[in-house]
Amino acid sequence: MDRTQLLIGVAVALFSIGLVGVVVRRNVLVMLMCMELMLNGVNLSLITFAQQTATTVGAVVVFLVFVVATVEIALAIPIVLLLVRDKHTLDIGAYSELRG
Amino acid sequence: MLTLIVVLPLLGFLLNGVLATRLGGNVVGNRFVTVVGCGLPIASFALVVASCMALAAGGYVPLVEVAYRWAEIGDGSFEIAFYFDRLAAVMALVVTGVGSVIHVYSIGYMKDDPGYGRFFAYLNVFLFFMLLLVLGRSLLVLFVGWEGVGLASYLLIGFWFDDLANARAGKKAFITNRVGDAGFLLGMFLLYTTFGTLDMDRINAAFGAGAAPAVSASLVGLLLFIGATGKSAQIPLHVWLPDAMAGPTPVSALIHAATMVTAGVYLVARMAGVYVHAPEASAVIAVVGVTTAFFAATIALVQTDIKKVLAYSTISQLGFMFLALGVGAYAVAIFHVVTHAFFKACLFLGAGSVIHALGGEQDVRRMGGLAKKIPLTFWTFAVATAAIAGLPPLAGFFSKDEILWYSFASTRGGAPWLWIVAAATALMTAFYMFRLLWLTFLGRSRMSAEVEHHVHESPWSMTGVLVVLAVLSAVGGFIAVPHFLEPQLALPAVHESLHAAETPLVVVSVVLALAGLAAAAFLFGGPSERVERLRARFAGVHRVLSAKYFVDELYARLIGRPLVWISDRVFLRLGDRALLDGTLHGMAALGRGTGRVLARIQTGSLHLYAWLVLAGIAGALIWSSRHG
Amino acid sequence: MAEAAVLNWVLFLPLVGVAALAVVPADNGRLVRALSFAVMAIQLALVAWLYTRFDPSVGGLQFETRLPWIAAWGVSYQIGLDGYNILLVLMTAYLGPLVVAGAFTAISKDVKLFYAMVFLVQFAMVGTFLAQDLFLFYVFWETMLIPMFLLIGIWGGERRIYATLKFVLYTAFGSILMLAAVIYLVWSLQKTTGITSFAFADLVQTHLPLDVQTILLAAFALSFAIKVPMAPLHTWLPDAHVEAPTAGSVILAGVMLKMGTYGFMKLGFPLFPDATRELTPVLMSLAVLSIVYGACLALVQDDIKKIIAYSSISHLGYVMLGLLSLDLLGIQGAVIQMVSHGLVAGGLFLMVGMIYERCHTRELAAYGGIAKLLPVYSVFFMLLTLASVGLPTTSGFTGEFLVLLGAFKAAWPLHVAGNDLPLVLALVAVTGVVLGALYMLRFALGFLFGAVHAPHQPLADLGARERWILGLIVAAVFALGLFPYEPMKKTELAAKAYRELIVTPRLTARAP
Amino acid sequence: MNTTAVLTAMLPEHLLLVGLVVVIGLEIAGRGRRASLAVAFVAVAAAAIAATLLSLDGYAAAPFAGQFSVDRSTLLVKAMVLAFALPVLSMARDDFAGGEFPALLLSSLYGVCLLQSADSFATVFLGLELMSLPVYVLVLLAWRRPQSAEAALKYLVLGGTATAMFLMGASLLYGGTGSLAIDAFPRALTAGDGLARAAVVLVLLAFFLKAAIVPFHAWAPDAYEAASVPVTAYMATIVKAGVLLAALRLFGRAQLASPMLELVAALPLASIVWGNLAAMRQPSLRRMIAYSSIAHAGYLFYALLGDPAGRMQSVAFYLLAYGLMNLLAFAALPAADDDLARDRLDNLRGLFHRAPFAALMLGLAMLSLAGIPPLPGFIAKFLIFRNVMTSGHTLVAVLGLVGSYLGIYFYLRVIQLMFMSPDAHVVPPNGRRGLALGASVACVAAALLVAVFPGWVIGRL
Amino acid sequence: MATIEGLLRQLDTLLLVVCAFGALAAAVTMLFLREPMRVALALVTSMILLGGIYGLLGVHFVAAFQVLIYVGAVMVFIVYAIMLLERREVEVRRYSRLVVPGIAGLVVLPGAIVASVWKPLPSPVHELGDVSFGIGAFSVAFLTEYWLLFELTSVLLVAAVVAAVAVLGVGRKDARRG
Repeated sequence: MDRTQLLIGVAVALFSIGLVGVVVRRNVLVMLMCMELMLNGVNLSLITFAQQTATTVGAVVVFLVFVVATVEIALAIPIVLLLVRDKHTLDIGAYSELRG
Repeated sequence: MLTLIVVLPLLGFLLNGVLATRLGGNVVGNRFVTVVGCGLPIASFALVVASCMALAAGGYVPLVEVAYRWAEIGDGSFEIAFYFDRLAAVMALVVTGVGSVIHVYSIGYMKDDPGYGRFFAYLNVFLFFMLLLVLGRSLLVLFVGWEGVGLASYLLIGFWFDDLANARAGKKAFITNRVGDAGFLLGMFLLYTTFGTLDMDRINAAFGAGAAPAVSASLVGLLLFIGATGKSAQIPLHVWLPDAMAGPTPVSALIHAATMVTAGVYLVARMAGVYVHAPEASAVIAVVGVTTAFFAATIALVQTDIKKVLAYSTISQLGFMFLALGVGAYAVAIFHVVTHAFFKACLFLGAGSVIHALGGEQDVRRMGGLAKKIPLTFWTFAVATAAIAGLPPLAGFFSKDEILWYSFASTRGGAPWLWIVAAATALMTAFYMFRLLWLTFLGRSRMSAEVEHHVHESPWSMTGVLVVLAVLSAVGGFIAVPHFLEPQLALPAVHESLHAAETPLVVVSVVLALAGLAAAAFLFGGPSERVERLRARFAGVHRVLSAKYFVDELYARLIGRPLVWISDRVFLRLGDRALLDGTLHGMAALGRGTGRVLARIQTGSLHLYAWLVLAGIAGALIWSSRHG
Repeated sequence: MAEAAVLNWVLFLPLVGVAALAVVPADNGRLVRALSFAVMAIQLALVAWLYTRFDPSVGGLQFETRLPWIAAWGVSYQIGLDGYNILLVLMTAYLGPLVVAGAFTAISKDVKLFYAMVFLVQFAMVGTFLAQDLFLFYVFWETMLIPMFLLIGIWGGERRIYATLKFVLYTAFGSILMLAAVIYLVWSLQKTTGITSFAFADLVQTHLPLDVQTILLAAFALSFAIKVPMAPLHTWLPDAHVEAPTAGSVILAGVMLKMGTYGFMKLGFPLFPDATRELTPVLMSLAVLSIVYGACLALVQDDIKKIIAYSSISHLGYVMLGLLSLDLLGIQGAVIQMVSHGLVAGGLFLMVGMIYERCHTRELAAYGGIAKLLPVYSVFFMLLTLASVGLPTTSGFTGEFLVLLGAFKAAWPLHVAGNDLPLVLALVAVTGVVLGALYMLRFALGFLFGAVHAPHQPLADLGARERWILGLIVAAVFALGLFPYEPMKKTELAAKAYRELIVTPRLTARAP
Repeated sequence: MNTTAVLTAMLPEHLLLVGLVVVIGLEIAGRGRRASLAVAFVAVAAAAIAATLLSLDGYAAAPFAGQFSVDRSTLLVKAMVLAFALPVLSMARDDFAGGEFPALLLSSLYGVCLLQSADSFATVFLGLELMSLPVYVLVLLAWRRPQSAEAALKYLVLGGTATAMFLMGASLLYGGTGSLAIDAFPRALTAGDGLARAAVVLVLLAFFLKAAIVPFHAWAPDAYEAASVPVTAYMATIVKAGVLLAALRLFGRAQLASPMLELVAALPLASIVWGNLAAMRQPSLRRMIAYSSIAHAGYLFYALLGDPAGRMQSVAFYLLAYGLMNLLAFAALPAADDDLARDRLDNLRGLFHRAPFAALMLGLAMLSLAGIPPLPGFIAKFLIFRNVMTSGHTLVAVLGLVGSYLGIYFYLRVIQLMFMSPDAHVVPPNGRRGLALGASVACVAAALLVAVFPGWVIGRL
Repeated sequence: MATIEGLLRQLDTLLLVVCAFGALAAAVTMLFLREPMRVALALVTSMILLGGIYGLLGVHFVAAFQVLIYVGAVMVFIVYAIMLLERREVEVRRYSRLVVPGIAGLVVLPGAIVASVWKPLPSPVHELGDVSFGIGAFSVAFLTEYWLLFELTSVLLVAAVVAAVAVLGVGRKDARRG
């Protein structure tokens, strides 16, 4: 097992853990962090492949991902604030009024 | 000219039907109705006579007149054409002649009826269809008339429709006829399929050509005969005629005695060309005919409604005619049609006169001793009775005697046992007719006082007609119809060996007639306990007879109720509602249910949504790594 | 060429009517009614003129218009008159004004919308008959649904929602499968011959293997059989009829049901002749089943509209029988029977509507002795009843007689050859004649005769308008019964062509 | 790269950008009440016109090699999408006062346009984000009830997941081919190795999620219901169009092979059935539209089964018909003081007697969405299913048609409520609806054009 | 000398492995820690370790960005949010009802991806970490070849700002409504 496989494995694992985290954790903030984790996984694999193929574009995309990740959090946190102001809890379970 | 014969009554129908009913707002009075309603039939009678002249002048070459082409499909062509030969001439004369006098009779009879115009309209339309039937060249035209007269009788039976019973009787008549017509249709189809034409002269010719016909004549014959049984009230389709007496009496006389019911006879005679090649069919006809004659006569023995008695006697007489047809004596059958038209019309009109006189009373048990009060009616009625009973030298004697003779001796299926049954029937005929005569006119009166008070002789328009018909039924026998028809409808050969028996048989039949007379005189002329004793002795038989052998009940049990039951329970409830709609609603419910379930999956929990995504990805990846 | 233009006018006149209605003030009921009637009358006049101009000695299309519509798929706007549709178009146009006039007093709610919907239905129906391009046909075929959906759903009886949904969903299901079949058919034509076209003329050239033909025919047949309707696909009809307003019932019974039989005649059978010949026993049995089944059910109904509805099932069974008999007599009879049933059933529904306006009930038991109360009404009713029973001199007789004769004529040789099924079916069909008389006279008996009783007495007899409507229908009925020669000449060549198309095998070994 | 090429090629985007800047300027200047909407309208209209003209001119250029390129068809679809935005803007006046809505709409539109001419995954990625991020906020912007925030969060989290999936796929592809250009994608589609396949699957599923295909659809109903009418309209038409066209840009070129094929056949079919069935008993109009849009996404992805030549055409035509009718439905929807009341289907009872025109328009829209002839929806469906069948997937096509049959009922239900049910006694508010009326008229006119001359329209696409 | 080279390389690899598994471990703990704050710390750890990996791979500037943007900006943001909300935080149960299927997914999903990815991973053109392009090369590429992306990022940021402002505005409106 060479480094690439190792890193890709880790990357995939991070991605999956992030997704699973969104599924299993109840705390909204934790879920957001898990989303971030997913993006980190993506980043890792991008960098690995950039190294692998000796091209810069991967790194460029990683840079874009940074930006997007930041923006998503920057939007998510205020929304969470709104939610909490209404329900006084971070438990996502409390936010399932739209259904059917 | 032939077309005109047919069209005139139609014209009368249209005029009266539109102007003299509420459809046109009753714009014309009864006088107009009378003139149109009677004038036009008489006119067409005149035309018929004229046509006969023409026929004779033309050396009896059939006159053919094409009105127009109804349809032309592929190589098949259907024309509305009229055909006038000896047979048609005889029938047309009877129809228009008797028809006209009955129209005249109706003037008096229906005088005060609110539906005067409607009545004459119906009578005219009946005449129109009857003439179509008689003069039609092709079976199609005949069938049009055939159904048409059925319609007319339906309307006339139900003429007084306020009483549902009358309307129901009309419906019964129509339906029963329809059953027969189904057979008739099949016969037509078979003929058309085989010969590519429905013109009866052509078909007869085709069979006559001898070249082994492509289809069994007997099959055709039987199918057509089914139609005939319907129209001419033969077993098993005889049930409608007695109920048909619900109509006004002139109707009974015209349609249900003189003309329409003989259409079946006419049909068979008209298709003689087929039947001469159809011994099996002929045999069936003979048997059915004689059976009908016998049973109808037995029923007639115990009926107490004056018109019912006449109705069953009509059925019985028709049976005689079919017997004649069955043994190949077509001309004789037609002969009997003619004479029967005379005396039966006379009888019915006489009965009508009686009913008219008694203000609607029809039960002979509440009559009696009318002879003195309405003598003219009585005498005419008596003559007609004698005629039907077959007393020489009255009309009935000749025709019935020839029928008996051929049923005995014809080489085309004549047989002694046929003669025996027929003779027995003749005996009964004489008996019940004289019974009727006695109960109605002789003996002491059994009427309630005030009825008796009102009894009066009918107006001349009715009695005159009675006289005419009485005369005809007296001398009608001397019109040698069979000889007139001989060239067209040859009489069957008789077994040489039996020639000797001819005279004895005549004697026997006369004796039988007299015996019937005597028996009636003995039973009903004397004190009534004789009858009582007899009835007591044969109580069971009496019940069966007066219940008409329970045929109506039987049909209801076997056909009517099961049909309704199946339609309602099996088809409607089980089929439509349970199975078909059930499936439908089931599927609809399934869809709705699924929708509800799917909507419930949408719990609103983000976890679930995310998990769906996760599962989706995993599933898709696994699938794709497995395949391809 | 003028005729072609007129034909287009005939087709689009109802749309013009809709446009006109859109601008008319809604409160002015008289104007709305007059306008609607005028439009329909003009349409009838135009059609009548075309009928006279129609040359029976020319086979195929006349007054044809063909314009590319969706060129990429070979879809074209192609309409024209031929022997198949001329009588039906004439009948549709003939019923139009009567339907409109019949609704003058019956409809007081949303009058404008009502007549607009009637116009749309008329447009779609005429279009369906005239269309000579499968895509166009399908478009019109489906377009019919929606205005009918509204007609029943808005102006119908108590259970109208159920009835109308049942009607639409039932019909739409057939249409969906038909659509699939249409696509497949066109595709296979494209593959086998390279022609991309929806024109009937081209489509009848397709050569398909038997199994494909069978499947496609099944898809088409399902859709058509639902419209006809043939038992056992008929259950939508009684509900739709009972709940629909009079005009709706008249359109439904008068014209829309003919769509199914016309579809079979024009498309279903000619497109897949081999499959048709294969399936004839099944289809014929279904046809006869419908005859008897419908009649038996009509016998036990106590809702007068339902009686007529079920009688329609029975009568259209004759049409199918005639079409399947493949005998000229039968085919011609079927065409006449279509028209006849349109007139008779339409007339009867109109009459039911008239009595309903007066008495507000459809219970047969509620009536009796109408002949005493409404003599004129009863006269017309009797005439139409007799026509429905198929009494000679009425159109009903012409149709039934020819159909049965044709069926028998076709069946007899087969019977001689040893195949008895057709003959048996023909015999059973003949019993339908008796059953028909049975249920119609039962109806007339309880309705017209007997002791007088009816709700909301005293009743006013028919007014002039109603007399005119019924008079015209009855006149047509008798005209068709006494003088069918002319109309049948117009359709003869088409009938022959239809027969040819089906009896000539058109199989191919290789699948497309 | 020469400046003119950049300016012309990206003219629509630039116009949108200008509009955005102006709107923000107005906001900062604090006088962005009504004006900002007008500005946005003008900007979008200008962009649409520009795109149309360029497309008619047959303009094609690639100012940023390998990142961004335009040609006739891309410009045309841009024009279409931008044109869709006009009704959305004109029906937004009652719901949105401030400048946020136009600003967000403009930036989102910018993303949509970008998607249409993206040549590398990086650009696609940015386009997707740029399209979605503002919508997350738009969902809760009207802020009529706290649930909006909940919906927005759900949408955001799942949208983020979609982004992550897309990037993961892209990165794997990158690893395989060493480039992120989408020209490499068709090869990957047909390539057999697992890496490429996994990549393709992840990308496809990302698009499925954005377009709400079962089982990735769950966010849609909540988001649609919580959003206000214009936003729902925007999501249902323009976002969907953007996603679909982008997906087409990736998947549209090559013939699909086995594993992909089943995915593209099965999941859309599932969402056709699911959407149509789930929509049956919805009490909320927007939620019903959401499910219907799920079903329509299914039909749209069906187009990928057809042969490559016709895909663009069929999808574009479908989006045109579908978008027009959806917009018509929302534009014709009568106003109400209470958003919830406006959203409740029951309040449409007897609408025909209150507002005949609105009822007729809504009815038309429903029928067309149900795919009933002769309305455009039918021709669109026909086009798609025809392509599917003619490329040999008969069974799939038939199943799809049957699935579409399931949908007829709930569309008819709306008509039934409006025309056949007794009046709901809702007091109509006295809001001026001139703009919305104009919008609906425009939609109807366009729809009629499409219905009467479909051949002409198809020829242009 | 060579030995030192080799030793360094060994060390390099060792560090890489350590970082990788460290990041992984930190990520896994995120699933189980109760306190959001601790989760945040775990995330930070894993991020820093990733940054380390980047560094070891020679992409130093990305590593820098990783630390700066993520740890510096995002996580601080999150941590603020946590601290802001913790106070009024009532007891939050840790796991959702779907914990079991979720954990199952933890096994299945990476399995699925790795299974399909593992085999065909391209064999390295050259050993990882050899090509190390510094900020220079990167920024050049960024400003020439990927200029468009740069512009677009700016648009994105503008949109993001507007969006954030809008949300805050909504919050204000909500507060006013009470």
